[in-house]
Amino acid sequence: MEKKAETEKAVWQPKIIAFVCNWCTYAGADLAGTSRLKYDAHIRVLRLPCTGRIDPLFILKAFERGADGVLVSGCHPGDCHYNTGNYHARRRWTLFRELLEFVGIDLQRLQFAWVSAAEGAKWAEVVNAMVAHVRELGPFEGYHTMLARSGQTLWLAKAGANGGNGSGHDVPGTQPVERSKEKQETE
Amino acid sequence: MAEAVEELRALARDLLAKGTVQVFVGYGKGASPGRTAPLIITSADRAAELVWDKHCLNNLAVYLTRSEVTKRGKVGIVVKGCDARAVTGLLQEGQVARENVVIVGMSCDGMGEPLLEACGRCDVHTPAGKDADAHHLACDYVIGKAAVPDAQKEDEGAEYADVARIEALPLAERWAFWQEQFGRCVRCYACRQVCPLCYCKRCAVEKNEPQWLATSAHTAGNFAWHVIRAMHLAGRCVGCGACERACPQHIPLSLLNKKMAKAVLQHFKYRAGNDPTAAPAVKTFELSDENDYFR
Amino acid sequence: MATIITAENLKQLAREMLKAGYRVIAPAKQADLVVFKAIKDAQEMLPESEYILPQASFKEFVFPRCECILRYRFGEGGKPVFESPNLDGEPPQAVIGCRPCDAASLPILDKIFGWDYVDPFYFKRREKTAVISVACSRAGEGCFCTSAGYAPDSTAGSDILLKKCAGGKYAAEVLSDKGRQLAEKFGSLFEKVEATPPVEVAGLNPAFDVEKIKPWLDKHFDDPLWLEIAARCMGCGTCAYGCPTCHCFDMVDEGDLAGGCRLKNWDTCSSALFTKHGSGHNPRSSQEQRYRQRVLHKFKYYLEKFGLRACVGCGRCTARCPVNLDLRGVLQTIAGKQA
Amino acid sequence: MARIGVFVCHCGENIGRTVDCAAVAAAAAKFAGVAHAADYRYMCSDPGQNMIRQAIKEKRLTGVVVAACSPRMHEPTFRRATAESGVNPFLCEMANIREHCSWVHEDRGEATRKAIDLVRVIVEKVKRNQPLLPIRVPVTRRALVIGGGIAGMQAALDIANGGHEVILVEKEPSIGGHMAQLSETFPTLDCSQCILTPRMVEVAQHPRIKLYAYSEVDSVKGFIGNFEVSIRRKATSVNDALCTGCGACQAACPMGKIPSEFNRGLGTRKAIYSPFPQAVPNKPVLDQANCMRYRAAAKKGVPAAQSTVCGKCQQACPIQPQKAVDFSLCQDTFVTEKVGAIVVASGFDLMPMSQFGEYGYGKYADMIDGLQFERLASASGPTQGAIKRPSDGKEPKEVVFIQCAGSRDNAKGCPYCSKICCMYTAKHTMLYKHKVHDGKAYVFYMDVRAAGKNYDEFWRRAVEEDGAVYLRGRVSRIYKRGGKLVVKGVDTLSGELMEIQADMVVLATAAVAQPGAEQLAQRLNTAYDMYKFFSEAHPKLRPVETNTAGVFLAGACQAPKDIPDAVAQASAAASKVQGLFSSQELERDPTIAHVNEATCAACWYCVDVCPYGAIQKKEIKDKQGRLIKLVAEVNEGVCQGCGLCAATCRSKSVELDGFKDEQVYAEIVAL
Repeated sequence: MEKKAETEKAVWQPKIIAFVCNWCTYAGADLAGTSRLKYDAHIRVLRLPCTGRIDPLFILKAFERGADGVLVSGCHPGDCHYNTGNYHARRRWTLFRELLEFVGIDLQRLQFAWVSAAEGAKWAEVVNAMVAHVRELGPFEGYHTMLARSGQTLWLAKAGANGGNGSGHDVPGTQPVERSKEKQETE
Repeated sequence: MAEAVEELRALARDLLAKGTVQVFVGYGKGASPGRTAPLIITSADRAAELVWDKHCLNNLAVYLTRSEVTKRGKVGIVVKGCDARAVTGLLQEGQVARENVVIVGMSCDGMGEPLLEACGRCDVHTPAGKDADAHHLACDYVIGKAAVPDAQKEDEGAEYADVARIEALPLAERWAFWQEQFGRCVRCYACRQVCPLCYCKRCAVEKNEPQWLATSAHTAGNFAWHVIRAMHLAGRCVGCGACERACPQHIPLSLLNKKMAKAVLQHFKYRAGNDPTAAPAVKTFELSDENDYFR
Repeated sequence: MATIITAENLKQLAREMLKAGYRVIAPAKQADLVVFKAIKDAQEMLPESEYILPQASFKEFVFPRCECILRYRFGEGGKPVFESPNLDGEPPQAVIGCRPCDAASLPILDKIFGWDYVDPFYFKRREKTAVISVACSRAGEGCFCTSAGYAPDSTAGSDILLKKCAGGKYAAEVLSDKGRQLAEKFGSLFEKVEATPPVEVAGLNPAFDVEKIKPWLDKHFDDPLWLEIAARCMGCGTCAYGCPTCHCFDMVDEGDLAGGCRLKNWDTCSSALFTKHGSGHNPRSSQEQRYRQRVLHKFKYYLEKFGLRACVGCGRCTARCPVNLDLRGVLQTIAGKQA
Repeated sequence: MARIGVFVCHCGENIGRTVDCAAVAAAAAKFAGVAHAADYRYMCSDPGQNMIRQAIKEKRLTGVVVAACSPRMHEPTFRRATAESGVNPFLCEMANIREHCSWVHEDRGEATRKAIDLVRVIVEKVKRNQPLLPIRVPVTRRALVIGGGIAGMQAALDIANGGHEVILVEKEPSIGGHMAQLSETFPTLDCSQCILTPRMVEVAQHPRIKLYAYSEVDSVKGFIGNFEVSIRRKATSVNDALCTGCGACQAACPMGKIPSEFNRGLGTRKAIYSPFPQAVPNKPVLDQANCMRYRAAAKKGVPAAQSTVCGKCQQACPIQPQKAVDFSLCQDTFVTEKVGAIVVASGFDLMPMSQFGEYGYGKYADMIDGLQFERLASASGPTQGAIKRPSDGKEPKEVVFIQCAGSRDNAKGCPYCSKICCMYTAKHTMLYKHKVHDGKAYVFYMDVRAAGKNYDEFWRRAVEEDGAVYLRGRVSRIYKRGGKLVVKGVDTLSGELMEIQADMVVLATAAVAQPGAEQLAQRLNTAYDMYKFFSEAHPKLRPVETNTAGVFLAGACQAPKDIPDAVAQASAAASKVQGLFSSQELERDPTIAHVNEATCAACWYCVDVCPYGAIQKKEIKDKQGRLIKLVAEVNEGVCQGCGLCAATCRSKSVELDGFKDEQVYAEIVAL
């Protein structure tokens, strides 16, 4: 409960989810730790074996979870633990980026980096730069509005809060508060 | 067209009568003037029901992966030059065995009244016949010769002008545009069902452990659905436009697919459905692929 | 005595209803389509002469394509706390300008939603909905209401039925209490005349004898005709989602570790997934079986259970179908067969 | 219902200073499915591990989450502790709250919140973890070595001496490879054949080595521990079982003008021949293309056995009553061998001289490559070791050696260094000077790369003791004038234009991949680089393995190498093979992919993207044996668990154990 009180008091902080490969970037992030390099805390790392394992579905789901930014990172080209995983992944991302930009997403919110196991400092830099970019852009209002409109309450983020949020209209029944207001106005 | 239709009927009659094929897929009369409907026949005496006119819009290649058709035996199928690209895609992905299908290419002066926009840019009015090289799909029969000359190869700018119009919008307007479009989707999945390349036995949206893509027809679910569908068709969509024509909500789905086709062409120099021997762009890579966006 | 309303006053009615807090649902333009829309301005409402049938029926206003029927969250100790959406706050709504076929779908839907369990979500909306339909003065290419047992001026489901008269006027037939209340509340817009003026109602010859359908269906569950007509069916939901009477739905939960919603989503029997069992077995494994189900449900099972057919003859399924699978034609073929 | 135990480690002060570990444990205790949560100063210590063991037993835990350091550090520790308490080790995972949290953040509140998030993510994952059992693959403890050069022989001997059977396949009639062609070897100038031939004999006589000379690998099926190799034995027209290698047939053969491959065209051989006197096996092979009888028979369209043309070799054969020369042995035959591991030692080749337009496309007889020089200098060579130039047999008095002919040259498509040329060129100058005392040796070089034990000393000896003239620069042109080859170049150190009237020119042509290396790599389903050299699994850490499990590399097939490097790598590969053969079964990490056969659409995208060729097509048949459909199938022995297939699959029909969609989904949703 102390956590909740703190969250509510705090100003907005970006929520950034990172998908990283086990062999390079995860180890690079470990090295950043071992080297006691400091970086922004608003990043949550999910470990996968290879960038090749990262499906665009993961990224969309991260945004659906209210992420303000998503970072994807793995081995440098030529260094993939599985030889070619990152090359295939790179093709995937080249297209995915184009598509997301086409539907109106700022690509500052979806960033890519090659960070090797030796690049602890680069990892810290990449995270700080990403967080800074997203701070500049602010909360991902567009996506959040879409989620609210779709009745996609981020229950976890609001754990303990009563009921839903937003003023959605795609899914009737998800917004008790808004509806009752509407009722008062009409009567 | 009158001569062509007679030739087509005679051919279909012959193929069915001789048992070369057990089922023939072509176009038949529609429920209303100005429409045709796919016609699937199994006996030679119904060959007379085949039609060939300005309204043969459907891409029949979709039936090549349907058990309702294939379970009846070897298939004869009518394709336009553009539809042949979808057949090419199916061959490339192992969905159709060339020896199990007799392909009847119909020369075509363009479909629709008024003429479909894509037909104005057509460069395959007459499908390739048996003399085609290994890098083109060779129809077993080609009926007629198109009266309309093939369009000159245009620059990518003209080809993707509609995509460029959206690209030119500021980010926020693009977002708003697609929010409105996706918001209308009712998830009837007509886009997927009519797509020749959407042959999966189980669609990603149908996997419920976990349910990555919401099945609910709200904007967020629709957004994810259409984005992932475009990704799954990237480098595979042959641009037949069947999805957009099928959409009861008139969502400009072709725009998404064309955007991906443009990206694939720009980045990977690949066009889907051109060459049955080519490796699809999304399952290969080059060491020299674009790398600039990686920090 | 008869009641008349002018086209101008019909628009005024929409305006005044909007002002009074109604949700007004009327045919309106959406890009190149005519659709039923909750209009914000009476100007959006299309004059009756500009459409025959909107792209889909107005059923989504009584049976939304996606609706939350339960909210839950996990409280202290992981105990779920449930909350049911309250529809009392929904505004009253009026459908203005729909056709009698669409209106006729409401009594059909009432049956399924009020059968063994009275669906509060449907009926709350239904009760709040008034229907002011306009009889057809011309028939569309795909129309077959007269074959389905209805007519261009059927009264079923309408609270007020308007029929076109000369001079941009409509004769208003008030059919229910709800209609009467409306006619009173907005009485100034209606005009009383001595006798009903001559009205224009479309003539439409029946395409087949609907009474012959069920007897054939009763005996031909397994018939080669099904594959012949339905091998081309694509298995999408365009027919069902445009249909005024299709009512199948799916239930899904969307949420996270802390809570979520249970949603009621449209579904369609055309989809392979519709009947697929958890085991992987699918009793309707091929498309002709699914199409057969659609026809049987509408013209046999529903009739047996509720005494009504689940089809009003609007013809939307055929018009919207990507492969132009023609229900009217199929029924014609069946009616022409010896049962 | 899951009963997860969460154990939060303070790591002394390392975590505890920045993260409120007690608060993390308290928060975790409230997560759904968490049955136990505790924090402790050092989870990895014995008391810490005991806490876990005890809690598993007492609280009947179904999963363990240790919030501590990086899983790369202590995951094995905690998985072992979990397994010791009877819970499958794969039901234990770590949340990294040290390297990824306490060490990189300063604000205690932020760090604690992040730690709670990270624990929640892993708890949600572990709830969906499934017990995994190590995959056991039976191992056929026999090895195949491809290539009978020094690397292949070394690998074969090491494996065989380790107690395992070896199949050695050599495409030439004799083993020995390029080393057999060498005169002397650097940096000791000891005689190549003297050190090589005992090895060759050892191979031939080894009870556990089965040698297939004049044979090639035709196809390879299977996977690590279980390969099935089909070997093409090229027709020799000689019955090996009878032949004693007496050489009578060779002497009798009237076809005397066939250029000898072994002598790189500087000498001749017969149509029936052994490439060199010490050949192993010492059995001749008959070259059908150059045999009068075969040619005549082919013209008439009859089998050679029925022809009466020539036949001198057969007549000369002293074996009675059945001759060892047998014209009915005219068809290639195939043998199949089952092996558990494969060592590729297929070697290298030299860039052909025809590639050098600026040097006359190799048309000048007195311009030779390094291996030809070796043959000239060799006592067993065509000149019995006398340095005589090929055109007129005169002793060359001025010889120009050109290094980096093709190597480090992008224009020749060969930007890499061939590694051996600096040293062998130095050796050549010395051999030359030792034999032609009044001769002059010039060397054009770009750099001298002599990084090896005694290497730098060696080339300096060439300069200082034997007076080789080293000119730093490139040769722009070579043309013929009179009896001389005019070599034009520049000495970049003095800036002088050089023109040397040479009697002979020796090009140190680039070492390139063997012709056919690409096809061999494809047969083995292993990767090769843009120069067709075989790719190692990791350039530093797995230099003798390939990305195909069970296939190892030795020698110059991987990159140009000198003899000590090739031998070292061969022994390394052999020790890898012996490691693999150390038990009957191979135990593999079970985090591999699986295909859902019910939903697979058979588009084969997974098959094509798999870096290991681990996915194959599988036929699904009904009870009557009729084919219903094809689906993709993952080979457990080959899959390395990258998950590329899972992400590529559009219908989400491929799942990767340990990182299943359900697990990843739960992790994301936990945020």
